[in-house]
Amino acid sequence: MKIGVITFPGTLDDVDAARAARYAEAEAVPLWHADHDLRGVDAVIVPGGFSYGDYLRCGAIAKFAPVMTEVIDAAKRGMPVLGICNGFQILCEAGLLPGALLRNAGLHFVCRDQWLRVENAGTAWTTRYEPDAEILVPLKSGEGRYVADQSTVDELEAEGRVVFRYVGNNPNGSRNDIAGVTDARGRVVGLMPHPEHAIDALTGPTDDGLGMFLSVLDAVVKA
Amino acid sequence: MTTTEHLADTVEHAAATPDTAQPFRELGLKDDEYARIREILGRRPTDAELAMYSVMWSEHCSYKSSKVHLKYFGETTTDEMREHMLAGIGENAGVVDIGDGWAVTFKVESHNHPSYVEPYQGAATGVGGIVRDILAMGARPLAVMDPLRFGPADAPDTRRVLPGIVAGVGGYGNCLGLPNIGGEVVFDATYAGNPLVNALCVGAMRVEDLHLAHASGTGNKIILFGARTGLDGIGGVSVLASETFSGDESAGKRKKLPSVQVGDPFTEKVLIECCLELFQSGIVVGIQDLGGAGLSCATAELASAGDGGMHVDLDLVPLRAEGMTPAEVLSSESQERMCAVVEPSNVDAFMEVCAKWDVIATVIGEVTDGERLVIDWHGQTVVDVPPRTVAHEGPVYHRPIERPADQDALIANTPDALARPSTSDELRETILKMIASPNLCSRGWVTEQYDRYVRGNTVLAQPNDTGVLRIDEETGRGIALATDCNGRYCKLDPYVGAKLALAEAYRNVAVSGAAPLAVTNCLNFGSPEDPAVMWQFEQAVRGLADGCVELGLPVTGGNVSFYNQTGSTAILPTPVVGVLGVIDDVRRRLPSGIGAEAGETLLLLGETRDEFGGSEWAHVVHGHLGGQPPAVDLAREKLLGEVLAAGSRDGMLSAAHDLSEGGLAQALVESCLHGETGARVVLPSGADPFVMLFSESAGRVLVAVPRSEELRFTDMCTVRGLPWTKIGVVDPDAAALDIQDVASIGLDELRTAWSGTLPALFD
Amino acid sequence: MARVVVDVMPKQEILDPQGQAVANALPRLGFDGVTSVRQGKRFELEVDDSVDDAALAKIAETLLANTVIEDWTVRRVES
Amino acid sequence: MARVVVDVMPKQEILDPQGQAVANALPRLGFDGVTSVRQGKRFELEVDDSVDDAALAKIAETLLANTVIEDWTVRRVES
Ligand SMILES: Nc1ncnc2c1ncn2[C@@H]1O[C@H](COP(=O)(O)OP(=O)(O)O)[C@@H](O)[C@H]1O
Ligand SMILES: [Mg+2]
Repeated sequence: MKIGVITFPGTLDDVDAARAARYAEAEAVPLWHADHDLRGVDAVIVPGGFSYGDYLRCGAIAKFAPVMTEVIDAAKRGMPVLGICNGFQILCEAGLLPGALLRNAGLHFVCRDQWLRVENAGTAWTTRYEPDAEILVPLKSGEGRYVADQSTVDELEAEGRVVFRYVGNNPNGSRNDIAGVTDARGRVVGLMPHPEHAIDALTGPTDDGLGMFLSVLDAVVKA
Repeated sequence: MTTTEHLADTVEHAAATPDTAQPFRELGLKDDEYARIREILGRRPTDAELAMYSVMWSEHCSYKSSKVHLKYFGETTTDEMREHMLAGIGENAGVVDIGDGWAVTFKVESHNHPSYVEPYQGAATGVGGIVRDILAMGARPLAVMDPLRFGPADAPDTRRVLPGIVAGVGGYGNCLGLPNIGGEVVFDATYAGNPLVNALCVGAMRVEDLHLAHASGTGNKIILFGARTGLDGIGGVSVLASETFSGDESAGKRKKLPSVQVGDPFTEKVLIECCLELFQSGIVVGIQDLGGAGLSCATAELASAGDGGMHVDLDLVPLRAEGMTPAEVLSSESQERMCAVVEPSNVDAFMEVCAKWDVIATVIGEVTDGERLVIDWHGQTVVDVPPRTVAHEGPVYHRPIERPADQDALIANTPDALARPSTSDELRETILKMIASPNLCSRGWVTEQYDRYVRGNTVLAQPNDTGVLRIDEETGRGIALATDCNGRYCKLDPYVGAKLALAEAYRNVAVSGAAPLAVTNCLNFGSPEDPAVMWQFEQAVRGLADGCVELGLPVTGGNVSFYNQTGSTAILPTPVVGVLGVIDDVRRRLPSGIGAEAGETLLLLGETRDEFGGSEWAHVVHGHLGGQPPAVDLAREKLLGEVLAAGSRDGMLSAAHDLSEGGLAQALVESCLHGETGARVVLPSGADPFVMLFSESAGRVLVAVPRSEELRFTDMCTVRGLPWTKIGVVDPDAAALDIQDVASIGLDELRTAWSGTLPALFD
Repeated sequence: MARVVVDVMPKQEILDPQGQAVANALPRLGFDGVTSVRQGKRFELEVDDSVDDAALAKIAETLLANTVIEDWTVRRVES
Repeated sequence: MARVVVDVMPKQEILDPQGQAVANALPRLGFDGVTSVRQGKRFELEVDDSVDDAALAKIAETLLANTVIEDWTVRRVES
């Protein structure tokens, strides 16, 4: 089982995503933004960071990278793709996921341990969780406020495509407390909080995030 | 643009026009300094040379007022203290061997004045600068810390300055992917108009990869890479841009530019990865960062550290602005630039790595076999100097030193007569007032803006006493870092105050279970031209150096920032001390939160005396500063450190929290809140509860001991001669901090008081 | 050569906390009478004559603005 | 009531990493001929008639722009 981890200029959490894949006993394969090549991976993680500095809009420039053309094609064929934080922003900009992420309502970068509810335990990245499980993972972002127009939000809710929701407090003003969403097939998932930073209680608040990387193993084996 | 404006002041021209008046005073040079430059060169300097000498001989770059005192660090460092040191004072940053083949490098630097002018960018570029220092050693930068000082928390100017500085530290560090693992936020009226922004960076490399920058090897190429060079940060030198030196902005000349630099963390992040790949592929002789004084500094330092001369062609420098003069190109402080020395056969490979990362790289010169640094522009020589005279042989001052006339009065004004709380109601109220005061309340408003998780190796960060990082994922070996300084103690007695700063940082490292290994510092003081300030400085340096000898730790580097004052009022003397420790397995680190196991015993290690001089209580409740600071006993601190390390190694401890500002009351409240658990405390019978709760005696730590280990641990303390007092138990069911006969305060009430202050002031 | 300005503003229905923060700060600073503030971006481009209006629209639409949340306008200005 | 636009741009001599990031991206996306990009902010204010030009200038200077690194212009637009 090979999980590809993309590095753009300015990507930061690629080492963490690769470590999380290894903790799940998958092989982590580095993917370079400038290559038109997914190197035979079975799933892709678009990690967090500040691709191209995020100066224009988070993810706006990264979506044009050569490797993203391949990711978009592969996602259309059903390959599991996970976008974390900046990766989520990139997937939205690239049109793989609906909506957009804007500046936090409080206007500050927020780094804190955040409770989430797993609202959809049926996606390629969430089958190892009990439905409605509550997990504690780090959130660290300045532009994490999820927005979409009303009909899109209604559709996401109706189809159960809200995968993670903030519990307790809404840290950034997201619509409907949305922390993460999935595409219509449940293969592409994006979320603002960082499951890859919660794989070991030594370095994270919990190991609650590991389930996502284990889930994708099942998804690939089954597919 | 007319051609005359491009006509530079060449060496030839300078030699032919000895009597041309030069604006050396506007550039901050004294008459005799200017005379010395003329003597060194045997002629008047060109504009470009004058620009170089004036920045390199500034207090900031030359350490001209502090040099004679800083020598004391070297003189007092023994071979034994140097045991783990791979590079020390004089290099970009100190380097120590932490074992398992790892070398760790760390340094703290000030960016105080730029952060007052433009808080966000000043703080951001402060972080950027210190990170490049670490990078230049060949290390991967791993984390940052930010000791900060501000004016009164409720002053209008603090509302302007603090949010900008915090956002700048976060904006730059977060975007670089460096976890922020600690720092300080301290408020005092003396910092109004002169906030302190100190930034620390730590990095690691394999021991064999240590790189010391120098330009040797005739024919080797000098490559400038990173951002383009623009007009930012030129400051005083910009007067050279105007023919008349009148500073007249309306004369159609270039306006006097702000000396503000704008940071581009994305470019720096890419530069980091690019440099590390260059080091890894072994294609560089050395890399030097460009910081204060820009190319002037980098070329002069590289050349004077090497064995030859250097020739640079300024026309090759990629520029961002049009019509820059050679003096401006040389002194621009544009950020995110580095300078490399590369063998000719490796230049192509070097360029390939830079292209991969989209980093602009340009050969701008080469190492020559002469002894001079020669810089050409438009085919003519504009600089021809012996590089050592620029970089290392600047002026040295023995500034007058005088103990302040009012020092005795300050000491005589003891806190003994201040009204103390005595009833349980008064004590309860004092606890709540103290934990909500700006210097003791939660720093969450600040630290929430910093990424502490990135790279996945942060084992402890806020709200713990120390930042702990895993360095080796296989062995679990890691480091611990803390910075501290109580400026009020230093004001009362700078010698003892500096030792106390060292003691606190040492203790903070020790409470994590790590063994302290090395020291860095950032000495923030007022004007060196004030003999009273020089006295504080001299005393602080001696105190810190003598303290390091007692603890057996080397000072591996540091930074001096003078002229921190508003009008004639200097800031509190603020020698920020950073201590680095090593922990062989980060899994045994100790957090500050109690309650990992129900029923843990709470022990107070050390002795509590009636010590309130310079205390937070005197400050918060009475606005008082006077008397003597707490006594310092470094032998005791060392013993405490050994006991904590042993306790952590043998699993005898489950949490530890150092006692400092605010005393035991503060430590108890924080330990409960961090651990989200209650506790029942019984103060020793016969002791004065006020003194027990609020005294700031040094050398004390609160520890939580699993019940099964209590006897073993207390026996060890007794055998080793470390006083201990059992003061209570952890009580997870209570949801309150219950101090018998004093007060029982619910955790919710404590948390509300402790965490409400900064949001109320700054949101 | 021509100078081009692209203005990008958050769509009306999207919450604009930055504009809001400015609007809230104004009365505190003694400025009354400002009833609404919205904050967007302004880009100033220098383009050579090969860049036609269609290309500019494409740049604005695909890169400078995210049309899910933002509206844009392009105009050439004399330089 | 009037609509007011305040444009805030980084000063010429100040590094503009945002504009630079866009300028660097354009050729990679197949857009040639854009020789420079600068990115600033655009504020749209609704103000009532009590707000005169002096007040607007003050608002721009003290709140909307950071004059250490930014220039600003104010203009009223018909609404
Ligand atoms: N400016 C800052 N940046 C990052 N961390 C900070 C900063 N200020 C304080 N902290 C962190 O907040 C916690 C509490 O700080 P403080 O009360 O000053 O600790 P102590 O009194 O133990 O030195 C520590 O973990 C400290 O490192
Ligand atoms: Mg402490």
